[in-house]
This record gives sequence, structure tokens and C-alpha cells, in this order.
Amino acid sequence: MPDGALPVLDVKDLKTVFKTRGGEVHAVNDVSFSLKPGELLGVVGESGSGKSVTMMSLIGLLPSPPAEVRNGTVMFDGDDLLNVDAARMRDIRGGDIGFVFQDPMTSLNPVFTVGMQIAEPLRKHMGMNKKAARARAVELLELVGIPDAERRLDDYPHQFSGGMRQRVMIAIALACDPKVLIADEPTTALDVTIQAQILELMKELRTKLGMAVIWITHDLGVIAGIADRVIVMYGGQIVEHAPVADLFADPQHPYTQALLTTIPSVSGERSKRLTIIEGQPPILGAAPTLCPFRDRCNKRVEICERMMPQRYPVSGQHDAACFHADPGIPKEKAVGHAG
Amino acid sequence: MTDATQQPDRVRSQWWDIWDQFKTHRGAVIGLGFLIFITLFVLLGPLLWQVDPGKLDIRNKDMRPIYTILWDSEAKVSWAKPLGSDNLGRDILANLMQGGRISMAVGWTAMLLSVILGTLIGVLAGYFKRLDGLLMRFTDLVLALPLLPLLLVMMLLFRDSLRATFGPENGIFILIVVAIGITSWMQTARIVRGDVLALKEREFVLAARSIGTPSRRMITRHILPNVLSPIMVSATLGLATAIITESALSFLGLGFPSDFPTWGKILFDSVDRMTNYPERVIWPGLCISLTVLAVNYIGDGLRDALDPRIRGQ
Amino acid sequence: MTIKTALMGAVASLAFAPMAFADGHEGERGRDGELRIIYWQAVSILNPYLSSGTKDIDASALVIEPLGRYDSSGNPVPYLATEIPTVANGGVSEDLTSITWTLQEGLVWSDGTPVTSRDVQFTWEYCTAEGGGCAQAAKFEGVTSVDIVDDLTVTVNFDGPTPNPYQPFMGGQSPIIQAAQFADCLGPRAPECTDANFAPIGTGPFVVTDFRVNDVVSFAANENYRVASQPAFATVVFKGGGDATAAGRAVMETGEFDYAWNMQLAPDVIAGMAEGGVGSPVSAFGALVERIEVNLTDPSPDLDEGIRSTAEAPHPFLTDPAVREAMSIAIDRELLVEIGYGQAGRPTCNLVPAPAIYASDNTGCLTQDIDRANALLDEAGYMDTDGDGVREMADGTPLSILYQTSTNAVRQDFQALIKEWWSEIGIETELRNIDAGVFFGGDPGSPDTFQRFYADVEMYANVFDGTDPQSYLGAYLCDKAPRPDTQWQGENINRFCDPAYDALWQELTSTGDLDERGRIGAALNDMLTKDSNVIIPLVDRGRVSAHANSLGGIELNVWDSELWNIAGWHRISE
Amino acid sequence: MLDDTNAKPLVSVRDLKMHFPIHAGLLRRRVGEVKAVDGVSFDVMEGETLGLVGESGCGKSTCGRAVLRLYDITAGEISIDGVEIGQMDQSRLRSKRPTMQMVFQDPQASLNPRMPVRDIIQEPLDEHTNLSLSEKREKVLELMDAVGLNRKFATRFPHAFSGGQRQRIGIARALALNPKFIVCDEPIAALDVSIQAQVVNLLEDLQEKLGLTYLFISHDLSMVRHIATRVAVMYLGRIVELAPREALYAEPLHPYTKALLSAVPEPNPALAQKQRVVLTGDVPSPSNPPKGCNFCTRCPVVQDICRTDDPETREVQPGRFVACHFVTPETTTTADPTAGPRSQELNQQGEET
Amino acid sequence: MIDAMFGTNFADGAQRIISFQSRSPVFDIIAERMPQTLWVVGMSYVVGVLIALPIGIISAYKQYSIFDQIGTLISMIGFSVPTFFTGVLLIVIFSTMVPLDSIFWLPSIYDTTHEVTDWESFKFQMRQMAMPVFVLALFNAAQISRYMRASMLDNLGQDYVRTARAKGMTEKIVVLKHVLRNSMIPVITVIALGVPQVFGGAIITEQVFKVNGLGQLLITAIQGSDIPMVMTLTFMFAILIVLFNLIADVLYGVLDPRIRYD
Repeated sequence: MPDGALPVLDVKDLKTVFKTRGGEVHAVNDVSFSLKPGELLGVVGESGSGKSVTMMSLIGLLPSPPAEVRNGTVMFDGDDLLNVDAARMRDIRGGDIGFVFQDPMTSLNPVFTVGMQIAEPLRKHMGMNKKAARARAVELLELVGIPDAERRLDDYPHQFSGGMRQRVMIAIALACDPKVLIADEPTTALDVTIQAQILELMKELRTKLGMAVIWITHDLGVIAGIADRVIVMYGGQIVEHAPVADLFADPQHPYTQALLTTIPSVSGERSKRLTIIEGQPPILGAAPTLCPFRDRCNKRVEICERMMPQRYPVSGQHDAACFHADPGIPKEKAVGHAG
Repeated sequence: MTDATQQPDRVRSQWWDIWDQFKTHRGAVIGLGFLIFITLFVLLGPLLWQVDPGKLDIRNKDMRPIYTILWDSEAKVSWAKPLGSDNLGRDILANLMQGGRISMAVGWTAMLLSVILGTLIGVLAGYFKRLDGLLMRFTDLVLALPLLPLLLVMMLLFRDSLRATFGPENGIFILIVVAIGITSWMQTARIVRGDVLALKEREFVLAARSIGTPSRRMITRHILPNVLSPIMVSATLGLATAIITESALSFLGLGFPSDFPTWGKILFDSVDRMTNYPERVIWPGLCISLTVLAVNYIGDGLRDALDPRIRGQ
Repeated sequence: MTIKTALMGAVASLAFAPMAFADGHEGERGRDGELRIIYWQAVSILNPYLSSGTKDIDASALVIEPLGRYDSSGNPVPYLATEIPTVANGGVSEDLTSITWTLQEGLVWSDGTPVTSRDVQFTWEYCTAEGGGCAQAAKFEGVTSVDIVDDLTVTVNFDGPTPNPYQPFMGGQSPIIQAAQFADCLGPRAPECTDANFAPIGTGPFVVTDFRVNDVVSFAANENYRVASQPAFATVVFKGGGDATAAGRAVMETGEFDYAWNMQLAPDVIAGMAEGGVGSPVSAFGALVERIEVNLTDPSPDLDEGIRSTAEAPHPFLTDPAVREAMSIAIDRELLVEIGYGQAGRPTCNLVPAPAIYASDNTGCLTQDIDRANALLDEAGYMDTDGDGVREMADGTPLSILYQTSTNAVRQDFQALIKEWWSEIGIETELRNIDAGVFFGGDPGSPDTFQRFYADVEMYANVFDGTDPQSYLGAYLCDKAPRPDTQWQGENINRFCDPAYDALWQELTSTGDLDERGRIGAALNDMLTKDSNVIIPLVDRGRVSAHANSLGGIELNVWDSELWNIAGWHRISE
Repeated sequence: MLDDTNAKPLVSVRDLKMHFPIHAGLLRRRVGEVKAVDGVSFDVMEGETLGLVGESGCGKSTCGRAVLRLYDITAGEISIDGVEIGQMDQSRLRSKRPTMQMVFQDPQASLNPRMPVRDIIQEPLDEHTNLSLSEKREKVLELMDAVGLNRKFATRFPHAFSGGQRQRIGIARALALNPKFIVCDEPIAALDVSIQAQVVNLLEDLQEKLGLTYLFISHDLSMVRHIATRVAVMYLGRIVELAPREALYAEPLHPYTKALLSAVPEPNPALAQKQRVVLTGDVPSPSNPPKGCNFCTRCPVVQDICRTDDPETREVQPGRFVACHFVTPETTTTADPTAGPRSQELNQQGEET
Repeated sequence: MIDAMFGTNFADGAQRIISFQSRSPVFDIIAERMPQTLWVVGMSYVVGVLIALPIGIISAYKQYSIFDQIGTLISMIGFSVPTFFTGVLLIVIFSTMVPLDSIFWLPSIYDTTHEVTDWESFKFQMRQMAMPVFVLALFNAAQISRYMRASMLDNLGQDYVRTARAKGMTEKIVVLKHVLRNSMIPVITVIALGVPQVFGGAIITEQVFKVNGLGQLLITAIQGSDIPMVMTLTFMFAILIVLFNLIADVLYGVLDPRIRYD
């Protein structure tokens, strides 16, 4: 991973709020990260941790109202995506940034043929005519490993199996040679054997096409096998960020640590009893002022009740939002940092 | 956490949540307000305005509403007849109240009847596979029947026996209510059946079956409460339809006897004099339209409020 | 224009009635384009022998004509005949048992064939054929034969002295039909001749060009019509359906139609429409009486079918003359007129208010007298024993009645008023109104026809055709009562049965002297009204129709079809 | 069937078949059937947890429901606690319901949204006991304690709870009648990772305390490895392999089991070095299963015989049953290194109950 | 014409159902009435649908906006005001108050014999249809726009809409192509199921404007106890309902590729 390369996507202090009857819900709080060309960034978190909302905020796919992106910058290709006009945003969506969603069953329009749905972005972004788009669609289907692509182009989504549908989704996302592919839990709805197929496909495509990928998942196992770098999200915030090997070898945030121990494994030692994280995930509400994990944290200290931890660097690319992460800084001094 | 001394909270019924959501639908709240107002108007109005709606007062016929004086100082008005009187001197305000009572009574009872019938058939068809085909064909059959001949035949067949049993006014009331009720349940039945079929596949029904809950309690405890929202929505629509249908029956001369005012009839009777006495069509027309409008808005609000997807937001 | 001036116009036109044909308006046939007539009841057939509906009789009057008609004063005028036969001119035999008609020379049917006495004879055969269900059979009652004298002369023989021989072939109800066209339509086959029934060949001013059942009839001027300059209109559109209000509006407010029939609307409504300025109401008084008929039999639904409303079950209290009298004098007829008809009506106590010689000088009911009505009921022993405001019979049966009529705004207003008055004398009234189509439809299967009379009292209007009330009064004979075995047909809907009445009526049928007939007629009238109050007359109704102000030649005729002189109608420029 | 003589079967299923008819066309004619479960046999020993794993659509949930007779089964025998219930009619079955209960997959869908928690948990008591209302209420509160729910929440409605708490409600309901046998149908599939462990631990605690027997249905192989004593692997309506847990995970015998295990992503990068067996293609439709061995369309070691002959299920090692033409007792007689500790552990579990 | 029609029929000796009331073959009368019913009621249905669809689409897309509120209000008024009132009101305004020579004047009585032969007669046909069609269209539009709105709302929340947006499609394509196509599936069947009602006529409106169509035919037949006519009409109506149920089913299959009847 070339450290020096300019990031294709640079997110700073992103903040997304949902306006509801019960007041504002701060779903994403000051999230910052960057994505370098060709790398695969894994984003891990439980449901409600804000991982999907973050990605949707980037390219303006959240319905507004109720969602509102409050703050921050998203630099892509020289533009701040939060400030571009709607037409430019549409050019980027589907053109420069491809998207794969969780449920291939509902994410494809049931009444149009697969061929038409693949051709749509081609005709819009690449200006292809019908024939060219169709030819390219066949290529794409072959690329994602759908046999008999030419014939299957005229099939409707329901005629495909779940795994095949997800391949179609990937084909759509890849249609215009995007610089960035955002995959939002692309394998969650699939069976393990199919998931394995998709993961293999992704690896293959990355080496072939070389685009940057953001891979959102709740499954640490998937991340371990595919990602270069990992972001762990909890309660709308990034709690830890590390290269994949570092994360598994030396997790810094108590949440990451707990998460790793709580998952049983098919191989390795079988523990007699699972370690558990007590309590429930936080219910998002007003802007947080304290560490969202502190209620469930077994390493909670007095300062956690007073102020919000920053993302403290651990090593080169590894940082964690926990006061324990940087023992070098006295807690009193940390107070000074917050504000 | 497991402190035995802790006692459960008071049941905060989810109806409060529904009410909270309902409150956010402005149209529905205004609609509810109007419905309450109009209900009070027809129920309590006659207590305050004690004029016999059937009382003829020929000397004071064709009075204009009191507000006419504002632009026509020569208009025949009187505080004794605030909304004027008709061509036989009957007080229009009193008639509106009395007519409203009957229209609302017809609306509510016919709606209840059709909703009960529709729910019963829908639930039975949805829940018991054996009955499904039969009941749904029956529903299609009734849908295929032209309603008007059916109503006419019913009127002819049952009018006298009902009149003998329940008296003239109640007899015709029952007849009209039943006629409207049994010709408007089909939509409810179809919707309910669809929902019951979907509910049957829900895991909590399966869970109840794993407990061994018998069908009767399964329906009352698990099915019915969960098809309540489509039922309530079709109920609000049914109320509106019943009021309209009753006025259409009046138009076709199949409604209540001539001395039995309903909004629809007052409106119909006044259409002839619409140009000279516009108030006589405007007031009953407004009553019908606003009531139906209110009820429809309430239906809209209820649908949103009862939809957990929307409520969850 | 207010109703008052309209009526004055009508009165004025009455004065010029004899000049109808001498109207100065002349010109070539068809010069005035289209005439548009609206009847709020739609025409279902153009054969008056198969339908008794006024709409059907009136519409067929455009096509087929009788030998003679009554003019707007009730005098007979010849149509197809050369003159009205009388004893004086020798047309009627001295013993009053036959009448001889002579057809005009050179008359042709619209298909060009000549009209002969055979057609007249055939018409009689047609209506009296076995199984034909002729609706006008009463017209031919007592006719033993119709003999052809020569091609243009025909003699009608009666079974006895017939002082009023102007029944057959007179008036809109018994026009002459073409023998050739209806030859195969005798008896049971009559209804099958759809083409003939829908487009009869006639002698009238118009021929049918298009007939749409219960909707619209289109006519064109008859090229063979006997008056060269008539009709003034080339075509007629005869539209049906809807209600009186809409018809009135179409003529008087929007001007879409030229003539609308039977504006039975409240006077203020008509006046309001006339303000539209494009049309005016026109009215004339005849013998049309709005009345309440009292059912002398028990219509209670508790009784079995077959007994209910038949002579086998006398009415519990309406059989008591005192009750009926009380009901009659409790009514304020002046007020009814004011509310319902205005100047197009006048209060009456008679069933036969006209012509003058038959009219009884009966005015006793004209003043409302609630007190006397109450006194009558007290005397007769109907007291309010339970204090609910309703009197009871000795056995506790309340004086509670069902009051039925056809659906019509004016009638419903009447119902409301009368209900109120009756409640003042302790009689409780339930109102019911039935669609006119059903009420007057005469369907034996329907419980809602006026003949079936499944009510205690019912209100409607009726009139007799022509100027002689004999058969009209004959309706109240014992055996004319509708019963299950007559398929509920019959005119004596009260089920009135008085041997004295029957005897007196027989006397009328054999009396030729006009004054004597007048006396007997008035006596019969009084037996039904003043003496027994079986019939409670309310209002002598003028007939009201509406016509466009640009339509000339209208002469409203209450003694015959309203469209009797349509050949002379024409467009006037205002 | 097991080499372990201490345990006797509580539930015994023989040749269970559950076929659903397919209706199609304008006239809704029956055009075929989905063979969701097609001849499944297994025993569940008293006090043990039998894991039933497989991919979606393999019929594992249907199987679990059929065992509890939530469906009228097509064929087969089911005996629970010595009573044959396979063909028993639903009204007679009612009296057997208290012994067998179920925990459902979707804690949202399995709770009636219109009933407060108290009534949900109380429903089985209403149906099967004659307790007074106050006794029932008390019992409900006890159950809530047992599954770790705050008593205060008894009157709340399900939507006010998080997923994990809802699953606890479902478990409390299943426990209300002191059942012996509970079918857990993917009880953790809809839960967040951090909550899954809580529920699994709770289930284990309850088993220990109340001597429960579980049929644990899941697609999560790692969790099954944790909780189950023995594991049955299903593919397309059949059990392809049934074996004690350690043996199965250490050395899967059926080609499908091998592929399945290798497909599971390993969160520990240190262990994730092995070569993956990636299966090609998709699971065939259960309405039209392939001829011969069900797995023949995807099997990496498929041979001609697989496409014609249906392999029978054989006990290839003591307690290990495999349905594959190429796994025979001869091919697997090598001593299993984990066999020793396994049977020992089983014994321990047996004693614990 | 009548002669020819009836003459040949009788010459054939064919069995005919004869109306009690008018003594003429039932089917001929029905055939006579069909054109005006189809013109007026059918046209009002078409107009109603054409009004309803855009209202439904925009109302759903801009849920709770001013447009939505007004659309809802209008559709509810259309649904709740009796047609005998709106009809007469229109007549009073457009036939009575508007002067006869104005271009806004509209005839209050429908001419059933009018035949469209040229532009002028076509214009007249349009004028005389205007009021009844408007009254009925308002009523039809009210119901169908409600369905359309609900169906659009259902589909706007679907995942594939997000996919379409993620592909960079414009809102126009997202709504008018992706969402609309899916939303139309249930609405089309609702529309198809409503068609038999067209043949049933609109009794009240027909009566108000004297469009003597099938509805008026039915009611006069009932009032006249014309049993052959009532039975024929009822039977015809029942067959149409069955037929359109079938058509709706087939349409569903055609529109929704997930359902195929083979």
C-alpha cells in the first residue's frame, strides 16, 4: 500500500443527523477517513453503528428530509461532494463511484431486464448507444462470472439466484470503470458458500481492475480475509482504525477487543464459554459528548465520565478513540485536548 | 436488574404511540376535531336548539338565514330561524341537526355492519384454507351483483315485515343500514383476507401454534389485533361511503320517508330552489362533504399512525 | 315573467281557442326547422292500445289521430271525420244505440295509401281481439259491432242506448291505426309487432324516423299530411327521462327545449324558472283532481296475501264515515293550493269539478275545522286513552295510518302538511313515497302500485278523458275493485261498494237528457265525497306545462292529449 | 445409535418428509411440490444439543418446525419422549405441546406487536395451566428474571425492546411450560455480533439449569461448533453428514461439509491460511432436485455414479453418519485423534444433565 | 332501420329475449344504449384515469407538500360530494348562468341521437359530454389517484430506487421509469377491475343529464318490473366482471415479469 499516494477519497469531520419527531438523531459524528487508490478499506460495525449512513452521506443517497449532512468535507477528484450540484453528483454516482447494496433481491428493479439495468449507467455516463451498451453489458456479466451472459441479459432479476443477482449488482457498479466501489454488506444476505464465491470474485476483480473499494460489513471474518485497512465504528463514531493485521493482532479499543473474543471460530480452540459484551448497543440521539461505549466497557475509567476521547495514534496507521490507547498522554493532559 | 421488588410499569398502551403519530398528521387532527364537533352538533344541538324539525310554520316559510341581512337588508330573516326555513316553514337548523343524527346513525351502523361482515369473512377466508375458495368466490359473486336491483328487491321483500316488527322508522332504518352494509363489505373482506394470509406466515402466529393455541383464540388474540389497521382504514372509508350511499338512495326515491330528514334528502329536496335559496343546498352539502372529508383524513392519519414503518421514524 | 302573467296568457289563449286552425301563421311545411319536446317520463311504445301512459298516448298523438278530438273548452271537434255526428245532424240514431261517422275525403296514410272505413273497423277489432290486452278496452265498452257502410262511412253499434257515444275513436286514447300495418298483430300477437308498435303508420302531422325505447323519439313532418302548410316543423325530437325540474329548466332557463310536459313543481320553483326569460309556464283547468283515496279494506301486512287489502278484511276504523269526515275537514285546502300549485290550482270538494253541469255545489270541506273534526271523533268514541296524542279505538288499536303517494316534491309537501293536521286531530300518520314509475306502473307483481293499495290512504290525481264523467264515475262500482283474481287491476281502488251507487250509476248509463245526467252525476260525486268521504278531494289542479316563448300555437288542452294541435305549432319571432 | 450408552433419545425422527405443493397458472392447479425435507432421520439425546446446519433453503427450518408438528407432515415418524406424534391430529397434539417448545429466528416477527411482553410470556400459561391470574403474573416475572429481563418492562410492547431483549422474551415464552425439548430456529441469526454471545450463553445456562434438550438450527457454523454436542449438516432437504461436533469440525467427511467449513471466513488472520474450497454454482431448486446424489451438481469430487444413484446414509465411524458414495467405513477407519476427548466430553455432558 | 333490424330477426325465427316493457328485443335496446354509455361513462373513466395518475404520482413524490395536500383535498371532495349535487350545480352555472351564445355555455340535456360526422358535430359532442364527463371523472379520479399515490409511496421506499439513484439516474428517470413501472402494476389491475362499472352506467349522472344509457335502462327496467331486461343486464354485468377479473389477472402477469402464466 503506497503510503505517499494521494487519497482518491478524503472524508473530514462528516456529521449526519436525522430529524425525527423525537428530536434529532446524530447518526454519524465527526467521521474522518481517507481512501487510497487501489486499496480495500473495510468498515466494521454492528447495525446502527452508522457505517452505512456514512457511506450513503458521501454520495447524497440519504433521503432528505429526514436526513441532513451537517458538516464536513468529502473531497473526491477535486470536488467537495457535499457542495457539488445535483447534476455533477449524478455524474459521479454510478460513473466514478459504484455502489453495491446488501440485498440483491430487492436492490434490482424487478420489472426490467438485467441487461437494461446494466446498460442504463453505460448509456448515461459513457454515452454509449444501445448496441455498444449491450456488448459492454455482456462483457461485464462475463467479468463477474455469469455463464451464458449473452442469453441471460434478457432475463429478469427473479430468474437469477441470490448469488447471481449479487454478481449482477457488482456488474452494474463496475459498469463505468469507477475509481471507487462502495460495497454495503454485499455478502450478508448470502450463504457462506456463495459468500466465498463473491469474496473470491472481489479479490480477482481488484487485481484485474485496480479500483479502490470500501467494504462495509459486520463480519470480522470477511474483513480479515479481504481488507487492507479497517475502520471499526460504534455509535456513529470511528473507534478504531488500523491496517488489518494490526487490528487482529493488537486491537486497542476495548470494543474491538471484546468483539474479537466474543466470536467463536470454526477452527482453533473452542472456548468453553463465550465472552460477552454486557448491555445493549447505544440508542442514538443527541450529539454524544462522551465515549459511546463507556456503558458496556470493562475498562472504563473515571475520565470516561467526563470527556470524549479523541482518536489517539497508536502506530503509523493505527489509531483508536480510547483514553487507554495512548498511555503516554496523562489523562489530565487529555482534558486539554478535548474541546 | 432482577430485583424482585420491582414491579412492572403501568401499561402504557401502544395506542398512545399511535396517538402521538396521529397528532403529527395535521389533516387528520383537523378532521377528528371536525368529526367531534359535528357529532356534538347533531347530538347535543337539539338540546340547546329545541325546535321540532318537523314543525310546519307556514307563516314563516322561506326565511333566509340571518346572515343574509349583511348584504340584503330586505331579506326575510328572523333570529328565531337562524339558518332560515324551508318552503313549509320548517326550521333548517333543526332539520340539519335531526338530519345529521340520522345520516350519522346510518353511516356508523352501516359501516359497523359492513366492517364486521367484511372482517368476519376476510378472517375466515384467510385463516381457514378450506373456506378460502368458497368465501372468496362468494365475495366475487356479491361484487358482481349490481347493487341497485339488489337494494330494490330488498326494499320490496323486507319492508313490510321489518315495518311490522320494528315500527315504520326503525324498520326503514334497519333496511337501509342493512342494505348498505351488505353491499359494501367486499373490499374490507379482500383486504383483511390478504393481511390474514400474510399474518399467518408471521412467526408469532407460528409461535402461538407451537404453544397449542386453538384457532378461536389464535384469531381473537393474534390475528384480529394485527389486522386492525386495515380494518380501521376501511371503516373510515365505509362511514363516508355509507353517508353518500344514503343520499344517493334518497335521490332514487328509495331512502327514508319524506318526513324523515337526512342530510342527503335535505340536499336533494333543495336542489330545485338552489338559485333562490342557495343556503339550503350549501349547508347540508357542506355537512356531508366536510364529514366525509374529515373521516377520510382521519383514515389517512390512522393509516400512517398504524403503520409501524412510519411510526418508527 | 311571473306565473301570474303566464296564466293570464293562458287564459287569453283559451279565449281564442276556436281560432286555433285559423291562426294567421301560414307558410310552407317544415319551414320552422326542429321542435324539441321534453317529457320527464320517457316514451316506451307508440301504440296507445298497448300502454295507458300519458307520455305514450301524447307521443303517438303526433302520428296517429282519432276521428274527432275535444278542443280546449271540451267541445268535440272533427279530425279525420268530416263533422261530429249528433242526433241533430243525423249522425247519432234517435234511440242512441248507434253513431255513424264519415271520413274526410282524400285522406291518406303517411305511406300514401287511402284511409278507409275498414281501418276504423279494424281498430275496433284490434282493441277487442281476444288476448290482446288492450289498454283502452274501456273505450269500446258496449260496442257490439262496427259496420262499414261504404269506404268512408262507418257505423258503431252499441248494446243499448248510449247517451255519450263519443267514446270510441274520439280523443287521443283511441286513434285510428292502419289495418294493413297491424293486420298480423291481432290478439296475443299484438306485443310482438315491434316495428308497428314503434313506428305506426298514421295520418298525423309527423312520422317516426327513429325510436329509442325509453329515451328519445325522432319524428319528421308527414309529407302526406292533409293540411299543406302544416306542420310548421320539419322534425320533432321527443326526449324523455329525468325529472320535472330538469325538464322545466331546459325549457324555461336554458332554452334547450321548446316544450315540457307536466310541470308538477311548487309554484315558487316554477316562478323562479320563468325568470330565466326564455320560456313560460302555461296552464289550464280541467277535471284533474288531486285527492286522497281512503282504503276501506285492511292493508295490514299481518294479513295473508289474498286477504290483505281485499273486501274480506274491512278496515278497522276507516270504514267509519266519521273518521273519514274528520280527516277531510281537518285539511286546509287553501293552504295546500298556496304551497303546491299557486294559481294553477284551486281547492275543491268534488271528484268531478267540471264540466259545469256535473259539478256539485259542494263547498262544505273548504274551511278547515279542526275543532269539529275532533268533536266528530270524540262522538264516535275514538279517545286518546293513553295520553300519547293518538286516539285509540275501543279495543286499543291506535288511529295510525300509512299515507302513500308517488315521489314528487309537491306531494311530499302535501304529505307533511296533512300529516301535521291529522296529528292535531289525534291521527298518527306514517308517510311513504314511491317512485312514480312503480306507483303508477300497474305491475301486478309489485306491492307498491296504487291499485294494490297496501296503505291506508293514498294521494294522487286523476281525470277523465273527454267531457263525460260516466265511465270515470263507473270506476267506483263494486266489481271494479282490484283483487288478487283480477291481477290487482281495476279502478275502484278504495274497494268502495254501495248498491245504491251501483243502481244510480246504471240509471246514468241509460239517461240521455243532459241536465238529468248532470244531476245524477253530481249525486254520484256527492256519494263518494260529501256523503261518505271515501274520496277526499283536495285540489282541482290546472295542468301546467312549459313552452319556449318562441313557440306559437300552444293551446293547452285538458280534455285531450296536450299535443292535440301540434300540427299548428310554429315558431314566432318575439 | 450413539456409542454413548448413557444417553437415550428424547426425540427420534425417522424418514421425515415435508413436501409443499406448488400451485400455478390461472386455475391454480397443482403443478409440483417443493421437497423441503425429503427423508430425514436423526435422534436427539436427552440433555444434548443437536446442531442442524445448512445454507438457506436447505430445509433446516422446515425440518425443525415439522418435528414440532407445526406442519402436517407428508410422511415419517416423530416420537418425543416415547410418544409417536407424527400423525397425531392437532387437537390431541395440544396436550403434548408443553413438552416441546420453539425459539424463533426473527425476534421482531415472532412476538405479536400488539401484546405487551407480560401477555406474550403468559400466553402458554393461559393455554395449558389452571393457575390464577396472580400466580401466572408471578410466574411471568420469574421467567423474566430467569432470562435476564428487567421486571419493570413487563408491560411494555415488543417494539420498545432491542433485538437481544426480544429474543430473551421469546426464550422466556418457550420456557414457560417447563419443556424438555426446545427447537431453536436460528435464534441468533438476526442479532448483532455483540448480542449473539449473550443469547448463546443464556441458552447454555438454561440448558444446564433446567436440563433442556435443544435442536439448534443455524447457518452459523462457528456458533454451532460452540454450542452443539453433535452436528447434522443438511443439503437440499437431506442430512448429508451427522457427527459429533469435534470430529466433524476436525475432519469433515462429506465433500459438502468440507466445502462449507472452508467457506467460513476466519476472523483470526493467523488461522486463515488454509486453502478454500470454493463451490461453483448454486443450490438447485428443491422443487426439482437433481437425480442421484443431491450434491452432484456442485460436488468437486463428483463421479458418474453420483448422477444416477442416491447414496445411502451409512455409519462410517461410531456415531458418524455420512451420505456419500465415496465415504465408507473402509476409507475412514483411521483412528480419529479427537475421538477420545470427544467421548469423554460427551460423558461429562451426559452427567451434567 | 328498425324495420330492417327487427324484420330480419323475426324472419330468421331466432329466439329473442323480449323486454316486457317495450315489447322489443332486449339486445337491440342494449345495443342502442351502449354508445352513449361508452361515450360518457367510458370517457369519464379515461379522463378520470388521466387526471388521477399525474396527481397520484406527484402527490406521492412530494408527500405532504402543498400539491399533495391540495390533490388530497380535491380528490376527497370529488369522492364525497354527491354527483346529483355537482351535476345540478354545473347545470346552473354552465347552462343557466352562462349566456346561451357564450362559448362556455354547455347543454344540460344530452342528445343521444347526435351523430359525429364532422368537426362541428364533434365539437358539439364534446360540449354535451363536458359536464357529465367532468362530474364522473372527478369521482373516478378521486379513487384512482388514491391508489396511485399509495402504490407510488410503497415503491418509492424500495431498495431498487436507491440502486437507480446510485447509478446516477436523474430523478425523472428514477420516478417516471423505475418507480412508475412498478407502481402501475397494482394500479392497472385496479383500473381494469373498474371497467365493468363503466358498462353498468352511472345511474345518477345519467339521470341528471338525461344521458339515457345503460344505467337509466336498468333503473327503468327495475321500476317497470321488466324482468327479462333486468336479468339480461345483470347477467351481462356479471360476465363483464368475470371477464375483467381475468383480464386484470393476465395484465398482472404481463406487467410483472415475476408472474408468468404458462
